[in-house]
Amino acid sequence: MTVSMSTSLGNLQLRGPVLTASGCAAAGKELDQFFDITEIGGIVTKSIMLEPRSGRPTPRMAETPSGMLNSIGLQGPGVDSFVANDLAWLEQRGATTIVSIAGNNTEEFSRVAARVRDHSAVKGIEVNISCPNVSNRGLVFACQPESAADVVAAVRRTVPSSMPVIAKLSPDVTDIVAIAHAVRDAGADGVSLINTVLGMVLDPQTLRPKLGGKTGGLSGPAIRPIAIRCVYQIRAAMPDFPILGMGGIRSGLDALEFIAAGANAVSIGTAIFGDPSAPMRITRELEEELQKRGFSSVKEACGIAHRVER
Amino acid sequence: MTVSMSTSLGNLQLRGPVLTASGCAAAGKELDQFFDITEIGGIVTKSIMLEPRSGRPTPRMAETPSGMLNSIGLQGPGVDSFVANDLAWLEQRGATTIVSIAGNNTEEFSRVAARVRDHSAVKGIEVNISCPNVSNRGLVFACQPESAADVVAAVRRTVPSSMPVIAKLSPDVTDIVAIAHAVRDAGADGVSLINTVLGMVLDPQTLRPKLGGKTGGLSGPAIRPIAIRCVYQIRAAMPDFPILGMGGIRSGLDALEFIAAGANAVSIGTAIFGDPSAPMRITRELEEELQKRGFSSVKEACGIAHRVER
Amino acid sequence: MAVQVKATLLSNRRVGSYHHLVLSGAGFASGVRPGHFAAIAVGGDNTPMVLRRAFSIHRATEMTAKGSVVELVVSAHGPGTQWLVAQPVGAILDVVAPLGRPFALPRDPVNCLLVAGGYGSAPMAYLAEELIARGCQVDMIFGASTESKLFDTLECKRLARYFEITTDDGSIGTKGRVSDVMPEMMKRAETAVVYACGPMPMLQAVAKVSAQLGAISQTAVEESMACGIGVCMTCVLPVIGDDGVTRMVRSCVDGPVFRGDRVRWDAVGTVPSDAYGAPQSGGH
Amino acid sequence: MAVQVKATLLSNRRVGSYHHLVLSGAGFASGVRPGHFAAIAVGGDNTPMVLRRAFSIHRATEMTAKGSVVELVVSAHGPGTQWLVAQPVGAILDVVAPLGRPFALPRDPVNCLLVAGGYGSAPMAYLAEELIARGCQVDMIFGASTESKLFDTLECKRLARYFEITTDDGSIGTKGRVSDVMPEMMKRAETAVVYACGPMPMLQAVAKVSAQLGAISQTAVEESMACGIGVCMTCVLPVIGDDGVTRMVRSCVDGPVFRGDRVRWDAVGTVPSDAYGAPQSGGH
Ligand SMILES: Cc1cc2nc3c(=O)[nH]c(=O)nc-3n(C[C@H](O)[C@H](O)[C@H](O)COP(=O)(O)OP(=O)(O)OC[C@H]3O[C@@H](n4cnc5c(N)ncnc54)[C@H](O)[C@@H]3O)c2cc1C
Ligand SMILES: Cc1cc2nc3c(=O)[nH]c(=O)nc-3n(C[C@H](O)[C@H](O)[C@H](O)COP(=O)(O)OP(=O)(O)OC[C@H]3O[C@@H](n4cnc5c(N)ncnc54)[C@H](O)[C@@H]3O)c2cc1C
Ligand SMILES: Cc1cc2nc3c(=O)[nH]c(=O)nc-3n(C[C@H](O)[C@H](O)[C@H](O)COP(=O)(O)O)c2cc1C
Ligand SMILES: Cc1cc2nc3c(=O)[nH]c(=O)nc-3n(C[C@H](O)[C@H](O)[C@H](O)COP(=O)(O)O)c2cc1C
Ligand code: FES
Ligand code: FES
Repeated sequence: MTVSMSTSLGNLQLRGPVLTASGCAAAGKELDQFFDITEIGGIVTKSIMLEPRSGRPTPRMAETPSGMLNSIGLQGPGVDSFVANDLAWLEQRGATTIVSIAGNNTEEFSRVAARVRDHSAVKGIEVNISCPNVSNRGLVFACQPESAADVVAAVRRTVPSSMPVIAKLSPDVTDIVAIAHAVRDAGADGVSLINTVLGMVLDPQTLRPKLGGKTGGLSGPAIRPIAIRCVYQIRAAMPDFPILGMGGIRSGLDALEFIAAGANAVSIGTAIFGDPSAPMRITRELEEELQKRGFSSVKEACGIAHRVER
Repeated sequence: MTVSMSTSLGNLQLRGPVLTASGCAAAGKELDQFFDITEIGGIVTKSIMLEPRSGRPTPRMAETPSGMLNSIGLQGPGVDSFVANDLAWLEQRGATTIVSIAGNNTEEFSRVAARVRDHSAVKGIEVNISCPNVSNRGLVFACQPESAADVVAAVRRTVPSSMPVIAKLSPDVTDIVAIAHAVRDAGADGVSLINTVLGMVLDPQTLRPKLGGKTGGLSGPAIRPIAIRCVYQIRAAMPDFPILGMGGIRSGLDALEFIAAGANAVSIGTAIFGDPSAPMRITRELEEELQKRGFSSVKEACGIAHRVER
Repeated sequence: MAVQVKATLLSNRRVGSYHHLVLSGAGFASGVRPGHFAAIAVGGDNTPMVLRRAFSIHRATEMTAKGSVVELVVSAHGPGTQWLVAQPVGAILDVVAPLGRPFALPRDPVNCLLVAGGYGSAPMAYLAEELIARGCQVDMIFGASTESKLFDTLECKRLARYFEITTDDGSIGTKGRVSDVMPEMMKRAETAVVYACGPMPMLQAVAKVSAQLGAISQTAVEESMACGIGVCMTCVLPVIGDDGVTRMVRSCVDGPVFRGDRVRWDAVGTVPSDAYGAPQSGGH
Repeated sequence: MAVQVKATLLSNRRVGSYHHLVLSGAGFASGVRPGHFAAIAVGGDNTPMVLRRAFSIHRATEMTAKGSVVELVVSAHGPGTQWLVAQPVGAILDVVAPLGRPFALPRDPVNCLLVAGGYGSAPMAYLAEELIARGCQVDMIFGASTESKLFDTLECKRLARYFEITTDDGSIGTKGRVSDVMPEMMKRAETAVVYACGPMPMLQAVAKVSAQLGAISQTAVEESMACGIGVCMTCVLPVIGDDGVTRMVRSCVDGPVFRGDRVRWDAVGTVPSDAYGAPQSGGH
């Protein structure tokens, strides 16, 4: 029996439930060496800002037990160059593309959204309100319901209602369910869960923060239990709200765990660094895991952890 | 050159900077088989409540990448039995004892504190306002500055001012510095950082939450970067506030990382499960790490990550 | 009292579906009784596995102060046990032993039935010898899903008066479960005490049949353990005390062996509402 | 174009302080030029190490479509490299190669000086052969903290016209740094192009001396890399482009080899305020 791997995030139809995570696949080109990027669910591009941006000082990463910290700081070429080069390439290549956008304020988010909304390659927008690699925690819009809602509402007003807008949330909050409600009420069509967890390591030689940016974002299998908890909490509170799940997925079984907890699709981040074919491999492994358990489709498994008896 | 290993948490003098973490050493007796518990900095006992308590259903633990989840749910014999058996044993044994207390409401915290305050074995009180293994997130008092302050103020009023009161905080908050300020203003003599991070895993067979309590607390090396970040944040914001640091410490170098980030002393939790001699081993390793770097005392290394040039 | 030792792997031999490991170290065989277990750190120096793995002690031999030997039977189940069975002879393992409360031995020479499921037979030969030394009659029933998952049958057959095998697939012995053949065996053998080690559902069935036939049962349970030494409270199950009160007791220090009629088998995995300290209303 | 292959470890030999690894796999030697690197997954199936480790390719030989060989020189630095050098012959390793931009070779037959620090000599024999094949004169300076941290000196001595060694402790060659002996060597050898591979401070000194003496330098930098394939932006350093603008460029795909006069050595580890996209006020 074949398993139907198609899924959807709101009105965004996806041929498969496995996408790349923003910032871990650039704009797909490099990964296309290792597998056909049009065969996975989609590419979520590195968060793009209005202006070119140099990012934070190096070192920008530290490996940690079963994870890593990064403090990239949203380095990127600015949205004009992104549209001219990356989006053009993605369109020509025919990959399902979700553009992740970021901004220093609500207006910047809108302006970036306005630049990409009409591009025919763009199938959805992920609004990164949760990047921890900013100089000021006040810029992590996803830390407060009000600022999260403001940004999402502005993006929602900017793009056509047919364009899915997914808000990417931070786990570094007291009540993630409240944030999810706020962004839904502001017009988000779904949430991405989770961005990295704020962390730090010291250099054993200097005993100073190892990262140039001092703090960084923790990702990888270490944070998977936190991510699963967030997905489960939001799915329990909002039974029909689309969820793109991520955080430490390394295998098809990990992906299944997210889907069972309530994710409609998943993104692969850090695992790509260890295995550039991970999104494709995980797609295949997930199909096997579903098949082994007698599921006929991804959709059938979605949220099954919440059902009382199977 | 020998390194002076003594340290202090407020007015609590400790012969060494390495203690056990609450819930990971019971009341010290079992560990005394593996090393002399009077030789380490101290024993922080399992959080004790007013009444006997059965805890949560099993399974109560799941191993995760470089960590584990637990959902013990504060099982314990109640404070009367604790005083009669555990404190009596600790006193007779001569171990430096910090009693961790918990309660379902402010009054219960006070009543538990009142039962242990006059016991001569008790050198300090750790107020566990951050256990994630409760049926209601509202019971994680450390999630809100007000409820955190209420509990701490009540305990502070109950015990003599000479008795150090340390508030144990949760990392699962938007702004841990605000919580630390709140408990300091309420009379805490210091903070313990961090309790476990709320997490979940599903059972790969049943695709339902693996733990009886569904969610659990994530501990172990996986969370160390989060803990270091919290210690660093609080030390940066409150240069002289005593910090007992914990979260994934497995070696003397890990302990040094906490001390450099600003901890005055550290607690060893999950590492004990993998190595019951861990607190003693880590004490020795820490001494070596300090010596290698030319420190003459623990105190000299404390907070060094914040100093501009060494 | 348990000790923590660096033990050397003297031998690692595949036996059916299992691996038989022989470890040599200082002091860790001293005081070992049948039913004790050992906890081993897995994964080596740089591992994501933070917890020890527990194994029944198959045999323990104290030789010199420095040279005692402990034998285990390991089923390669997940990453930790897979790592363990892949260790070469000469590997150094961090072992804590002996742990737990062993099987209680009868004061009088009575008829004993030893029931094992899968690797649950690991401690049985050792137990049988102790019982025989006390003048007991020893009979045995070993069950498994299939023939390769039986361990030590030759040795045990030699020690037992009556010896039976059941397998789920009928590949050897009677097709079925150990509890299916217990009643007849117990009648024939006039069993007074049943000793059992194996999966929880088997233990529950064994305890039930034993009680029905008026025998005492001693069951060695297998609960997930984080510490194995009594400090963490993960390994609890509801057990009725001498005072009739059900408590959530630690299987690592108060067990793993419990009297079968004292374990609230139906309630394992829950906290019965009449348990000591159970949530009264609204829960914890 | 890089490929990801399961390679077999054909040989693992200790050489001084290093290990010389020979790997066999499909297609990963094709297109390799001196200066390319390989990225290897470390730690095996169940490991806490989530990132690959990068190594300069020492030699690459394409044989059949299935049987190409890549050689590396590994210094056991931390847990990842310690695991790697402990792998037995026959081990299967997950390798991505070739990665990065190799050394640019001169069009004309000029005098080239190859400067290496520690395992930075790994690609030098290979590079020397390519240069010699183009009619270049090749001279070399190898430096290390101590004698055992020199690699491939015999082979390279054979290839070089002038060959010098420096060590920090004076255990062999001149006591001192490569940059100490460079000026004299470059004058004697009339060096036009300097190729360098080694630690960052050495590269900075090499670039400086080269510039002072009017030579072009090609430096292979070593920045921490999370992905090695250009998708993560961890491995950046400030490099001046043809347009005179400083950009934070990825050393894994735009490097690891850069012209020494283009790297803003003093600013490595920072984002210079005149860099493209640098924070204007208040910062990011
Ligand atoms: C008292 C006792 C005696 C045991 N005796 C034996 C024996 O003689 N031979 C043998 O092969 N096995 C025995 N086991 C089971 C053995 O401990 C598990 O198979 C082993 O822990 C699995 O580890 P893993 O890494 O392979 O599997 P994983 O499933 O990856 O383990 C993940 C976590 O769950 C725990 N866990 C998984 N399965 C079990 C289980 N069945 N029981 C307890 N904890 C588990 C592990 O300890 C670990 O912490 C015994 C268990 C207990 C508690
Ligand atoms: C382009 C390039 C070529 C290299 N060539 C060689 C070579 O030929 N031979 C050799 O022995 N080593 C080489 N290195 C260095 C090698 O990659 C590191 O020594 C190795 O990654 C250390 O891993 P570890 O687990 O042993 O150490 P750890 O310090 O535990 O590593 C932790 C993390 O930091 C990174 N890291 C640590 N040290 C370095 C370093 N010096 N450079 C880059 N990343 C580092 C690791 O990749 C890992 O992600 C090269 C590095 C680069 C970038
Ligand atoms: C190097 C790196 C860069 C990242 N950049 C971004 C980014 O630009 N935008 C964003 O929304 N998330 C970014 N993330 C977060 C990931 O998209 C993902 O949410 C997180 O890493 C958890 O997933 P993982 O554990 O699979 O990596 C980045 C993560 C890493 C490791
Ligand atoms: C099994 C277990 C039980 C715990 N019980 C308590 C407790 O009763 N009270 C408390 O304050 N913290 C408790 N904790 C949290 C630890 O004290 C510690 O804060 C946390 O585990 C992080 O440290 P670690 O990574 O070294 O374990 C418990 C942790 C574990 C793993
Ligand atoms: S396993 Fe920790 S108390 Fe039993
Ligand atoms: S290492 Fe990822 S971009 Fe260079």
